[in-house]
Amino acid sequence: MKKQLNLKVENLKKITEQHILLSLVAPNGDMPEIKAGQFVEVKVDNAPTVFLRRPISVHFVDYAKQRLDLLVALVGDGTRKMATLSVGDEVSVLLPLGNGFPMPTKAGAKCLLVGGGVGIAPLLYLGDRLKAAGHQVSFLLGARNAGGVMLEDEFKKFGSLYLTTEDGSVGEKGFVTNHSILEKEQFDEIFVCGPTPMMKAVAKYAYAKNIECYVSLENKMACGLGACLCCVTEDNKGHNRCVCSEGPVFNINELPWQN
Amino acid sequence: MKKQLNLKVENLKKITEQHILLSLVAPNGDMPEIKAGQFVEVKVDNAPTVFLRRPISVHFVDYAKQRLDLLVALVGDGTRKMATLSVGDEVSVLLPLGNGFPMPTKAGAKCLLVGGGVGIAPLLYLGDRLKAAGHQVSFLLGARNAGGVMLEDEFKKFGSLYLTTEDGSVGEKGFVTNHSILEKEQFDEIFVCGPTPMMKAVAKYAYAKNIECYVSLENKMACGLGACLCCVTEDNKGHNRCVCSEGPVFNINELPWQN
Amino acid sequence: MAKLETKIGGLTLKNPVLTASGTFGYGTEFSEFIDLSRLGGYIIKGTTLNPREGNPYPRMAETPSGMLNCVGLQNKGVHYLKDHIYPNIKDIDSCLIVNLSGSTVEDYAEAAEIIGTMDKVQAIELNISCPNVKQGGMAFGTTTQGVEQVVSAVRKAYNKTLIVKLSPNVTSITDMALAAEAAGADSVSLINTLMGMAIDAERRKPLLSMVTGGLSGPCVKPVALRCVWQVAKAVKIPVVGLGGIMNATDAIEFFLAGATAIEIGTANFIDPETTVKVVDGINEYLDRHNFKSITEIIGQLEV
Amino acid sequence: MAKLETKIGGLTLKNPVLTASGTFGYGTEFSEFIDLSRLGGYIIKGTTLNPREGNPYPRMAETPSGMLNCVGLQNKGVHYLKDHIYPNIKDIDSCLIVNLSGSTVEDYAEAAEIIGTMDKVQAIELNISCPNVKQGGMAFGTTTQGVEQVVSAVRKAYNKTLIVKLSPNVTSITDMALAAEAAGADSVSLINTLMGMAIDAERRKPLLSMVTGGLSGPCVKPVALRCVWQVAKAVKIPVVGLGGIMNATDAIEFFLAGATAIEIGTANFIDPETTVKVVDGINEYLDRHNFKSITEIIGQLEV
Ligand SMILES: Cc1cc2nc3c(=O)[nH]c(=O)nc-3n(C[C@H](O)[C@H](O)[C@H](O)COP(=O)(O)OP(=O)(O)OC[C@H]3O[C@@H](n4cnc5c(N)ncnc54)[C@H](O)[C@@H]3O)c2cc1C
Ligand SMILES: Cc1cc2nc3c(=O)[nH]c(=O)nc-3n(C[C@H](O)[C@H](O)[C@H](O)COP(=O)(O)OP(=O)(O)OC[C@H]3O[C@@H](n4cnc5c(N)ncnc54)[C@H](O)[C@@H]3O)c2cc1C
Ligand SMILES: Cc1cc2nc3c(=O)[nH]c(=O)nc-3n(C[C@H](O)[C@H](O)[C@H](O)COP(=O)(O)O)c2cc1C
Ligand SMILES: Cc1cc2nc3c(=O)[nH]c(=O)nc-3n(C[C@H](O)[C@H](O)[C@H](O)COP(=O)(O)O)c2cc1C
Ligand code: FES
Ligand code: FES
Repeated sequence: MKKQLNLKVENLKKITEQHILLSLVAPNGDMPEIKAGQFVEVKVDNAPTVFLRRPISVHFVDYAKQRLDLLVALVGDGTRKMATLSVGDEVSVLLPLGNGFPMPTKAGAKCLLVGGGVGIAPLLYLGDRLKAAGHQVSFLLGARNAGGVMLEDEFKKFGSLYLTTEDGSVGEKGFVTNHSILEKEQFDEIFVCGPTPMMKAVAKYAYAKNIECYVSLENKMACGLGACLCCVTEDNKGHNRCVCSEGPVFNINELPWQN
Repeated sequence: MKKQLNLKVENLKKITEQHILLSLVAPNGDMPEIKAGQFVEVKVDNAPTVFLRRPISVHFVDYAKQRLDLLVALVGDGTRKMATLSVGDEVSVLLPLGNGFPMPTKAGAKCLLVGGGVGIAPLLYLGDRLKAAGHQVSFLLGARNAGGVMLEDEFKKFGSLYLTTEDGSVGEKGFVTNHSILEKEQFDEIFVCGPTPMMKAVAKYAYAKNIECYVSLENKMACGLGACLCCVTEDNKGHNRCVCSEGPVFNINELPWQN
Repeated sequence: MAKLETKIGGLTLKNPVLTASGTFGYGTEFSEFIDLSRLGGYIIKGTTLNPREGNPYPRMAETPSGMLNCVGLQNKGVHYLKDHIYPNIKDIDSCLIVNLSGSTVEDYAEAAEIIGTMDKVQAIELNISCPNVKQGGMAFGTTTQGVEQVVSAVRKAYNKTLIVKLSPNVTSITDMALAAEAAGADSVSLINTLMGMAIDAERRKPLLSMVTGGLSGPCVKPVALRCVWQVAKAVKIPVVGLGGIMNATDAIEFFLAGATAIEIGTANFIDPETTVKVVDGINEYLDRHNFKSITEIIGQLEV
Repeated sequence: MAKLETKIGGLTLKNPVLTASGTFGYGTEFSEFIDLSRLGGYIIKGTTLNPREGNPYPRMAETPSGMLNCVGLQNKGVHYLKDHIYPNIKDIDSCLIVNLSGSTVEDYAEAAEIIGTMDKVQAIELNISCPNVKQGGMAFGTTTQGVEQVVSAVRKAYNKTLIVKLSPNVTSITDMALAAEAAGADSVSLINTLMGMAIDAERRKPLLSMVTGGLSGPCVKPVALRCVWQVAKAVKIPVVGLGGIMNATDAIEFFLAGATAIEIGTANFIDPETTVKVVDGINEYLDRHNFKSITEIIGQLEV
């Protein structure tokens, strides 16, 4: 059930120079059921240059505490304004939006969760859900350099963690697709979120190895509800599909990425 | 010399439910010389519905402390946003704008300063300046009711204080023009700021008694600099005069208020 | 409780708050946020005779107090609407209005006829003003002859309420409204989006795939109000006003300028509950000012 | 330091940043805030042959990300300008341009001739697009015949640089630009204000004395950019772009869309130093992107 809720800022933590972890709680205990891979639309107040809501992935949910965590990269006026919120401030949020990552049908599936940049955001909650469902979780996260590597301890709670940095300062050097784990291990399913070139590269690997692979796409959104058709992506049949309501998670077999 | 300065909020005090006293300081000690009756244009940040600056009279200046005080009635989004400023915040201000009240040429002139509502704002600094110049100052301030009477102790520093309230709860009952002091005393000059009907009523008294009288007009302003011609008022010759640059203070003999 | 009922041609709306086409999907997208039966009516997504894929990505750019879109009438065509969507929405207890676009007069008329076969569709809003596709009807909407031609053709093919949606991208929107009225329209709605453009200065590229797109949101409200004011003075048929309405106060402004009903578009993206909040706010305004009915304020601007 | 010099007809501007008429007075109002000689040029207040009192109060209303005005060309006439204002501003080391309005072709031509006698005035910006007075030239600016008529007449009376300022309140601004070009204009500037309106819902009254007024500020930027883009592709003469420019990034967008120079209007009210900040910001952008001259980015939008 989609809702518009006024959540309260419980905590705002600077993770890197460019990233914040925003913890919001539902004061009335009405946090809806959320699937990993779903997102929320955040209203940004007091920002004259920000008109539309901002789509942000669900990073983590703690139902006991009625808490929703968002991992936000500070890229423009909207996200930078979010970083000025204070504990106790109210934030209007539409949630949950979009379709989450599908859970593997095979029991105890070996799952690889690949993230790049702030694309790691939805993978923590996905790791939690997969682990809780009895699957095996490996995270493969890529960053530019050591400064971009975030929240390692959090991810380790739910699975093994493999890292790459472009400058080799942490983990293996190169892009995620260069990581040796891709050769060493055979995965049943891959879940990816990050920059499009990275997702396409991972998809290429998955196509080649014939591994079930889901990617979470980004796009400019106005409504987040499937109503305005602003956020489309072209599928492999040449049809325009809504990223917000038909995605943001797509099976790579639906996308025109094969070649 | 007009300037654009980033002043710092030193203090923000709630005076009534609807009024704040905002104290701003020039951190670099560059507060320009300001005349009583001049005004400033305040930029309101973080308010999506507020585009233009807001004109506010100079309520008081303390050069030693480099402090500018503004008395602001909270009437709309802009002024209400000002009321959310915190100590230390920066506020962009254009100042000083417009022409102040002229000082009486006669030595030791008996001056009556009449204010209604937030129109009392410029009169405190005017009282200070007049007293410093050796004139005799009487304030006649009107409010709806006791709740609208403000800053009595401040005004008393510079002269005698007479009050009226419409409900008679403080001072004499009625409008300022009903106050007995107008019959009892003979003033050399009258200075007025407040709602237009009040200013016209006082002007009528001054016309009748042939007393020199100056009023400070309000108007919607865009530039505050005499550049856009948005803020005009018609004078007694049928010409449109800029309230911001030719006023806000006008001699009543320039205005078409005689009948 | 003041009376909110209002009339557009033969149509009685339970209240004057409609949804603007293209911003409210088929209504169902909003059913988790609001009770759709509280709407005066809902105007669904722009429909064309044949399916259209619309324009490439990116289709949206944010602008000061507004947004640009170049969606370009993506829809599955009127037959799909009839067979697959209409059955799911026809029983919503509100007034269902289909927004119709086309490239040729014949397409418009043929689609209108098919819409006429859907019982619960109570009106057509004829979009002759889409700035986002070469043949989106904008060509029709910018000359009086074009307006007359397409409105007459649809009028012949469709006998329920016909609302003609006008573009503000013209020298005289009043002339277009008069032409629509003369050609048999029961009402005109205005404004569609203003044609605009946005650029990414750093990458030196347009922000929209089509370079230009349609501007909507609060930034266009002053233009929309002016258009409604001008047109309402000139025509005898009721005017439906829209453009940048975010709250009940905005809506009241349109009624005062002469609108008989209003539509809410872009605001749905900021707050999906805007429509019902506006209904409540109009009620509150009428009560506070002692008006017995919404009709008492229509066109009542004191000038 | 990139080269900021740019040309409009026979005129060389030291940089492409001008002030928009009606928003910068006679320049002197801003002399305490900025060094006027740093401007590429300053276009002064709209001037008419005979004095005008303009419209009654109120003349201004704030709108979402913008404002409406109905000043209505208040000015003391071209003779007063020549005798009393020109002497005080003629020696400012920048390019002085007079914005000229009128009600009849004859008035325009006569005033243009007088302006021609002021040596230091280097160009006329011909305002045929003021929406705020019945005879403010808007009638001329909305038909190609009207444009040709008034531009030809002024062209005959004035032999220095002639810039024609166009209204966005038309179906095709490109047609108007082509007409101005054909009639001998050296350049076109666009856009003038969009016609809009604002209402006080509580008092049920218009916020402007003339009911309607001209919309300016960031809200109109998308429309202005679109107009510049369309016109720059259609004409051979240089285009001066304006409408909602608040900072250097906005200015760059206009250059990319095809503007040879830009004007800053409403932004002067928010920050009287905007013009010089924009000059600095353009410089910074060109340097950062390794352009040697402003001319390298004009019209260089990659589509
Ligand atoms: C389904 C979805 C989930 C997302 N999840 C997250 C998340 O968990 N954490 C996070 O930090 N960000 C996430 N994003 C991206 C986030 O929405 C944008 O970074 C944000 O909207 C930018 O707002 P802004 O005002 O700060 O920047 P703006 O000023 O709007 O833009 C700054 C820059 O970012 C680009 N940009 C803006 N919006 C988007 C977008 N939607 N997609 C791609 N580029 C954009 C602009 O082109 C510009 O270059 C997600 C986006 C989507 C669609
Ligand atoms: C020269 C001058 C000096 C002023 N000095 C003071 C002062 O010392 N203290 C103070 O509190 N206020 C002063 N004002 C009035 C002040 O500028 C307005 O109250 C303020 O701009 C309102 O802004 P807002 O965003 O809160 O309200 P808005 O939302 O802009 O308006 C709220 C209400 O106030 C009315 N209003 C807005 N601006 C003006 C205006 N300029 N004149 C008259 N009515 C207006 C509107 O019509 C509306 O009814 C002065 C105005 C001028 C022109
Ligand atoms: C994303 C989007 C899609 C739109 N699609 C249509 C459409 O299909 N048909 C139509 O007549 N108008 C369409 N419009 C225009 C709106 O119905 C409305 O006229 C315009 O947005 C102004 O109203 P607003 O400011 O309230 O949004 C669309 C607007 C937006 C923002
Ligand atoms: C208060 C005001 C007065 C104006 N007066 C004139 C004028 O006399 N002549 C003219 O050609 N344009 C006039 N304009 C229009 C501006 O020059 C400019 O075209 C318009 O405001 C758009 O630019 P902006 O958004 O940067 O302000 C005026 C604009 C404003 C806001
Ligand atoms: S953002 Fe509106 S349909 Fe996806
Ligand atoms: S406000 Fe611009 S001239 Fe007075």
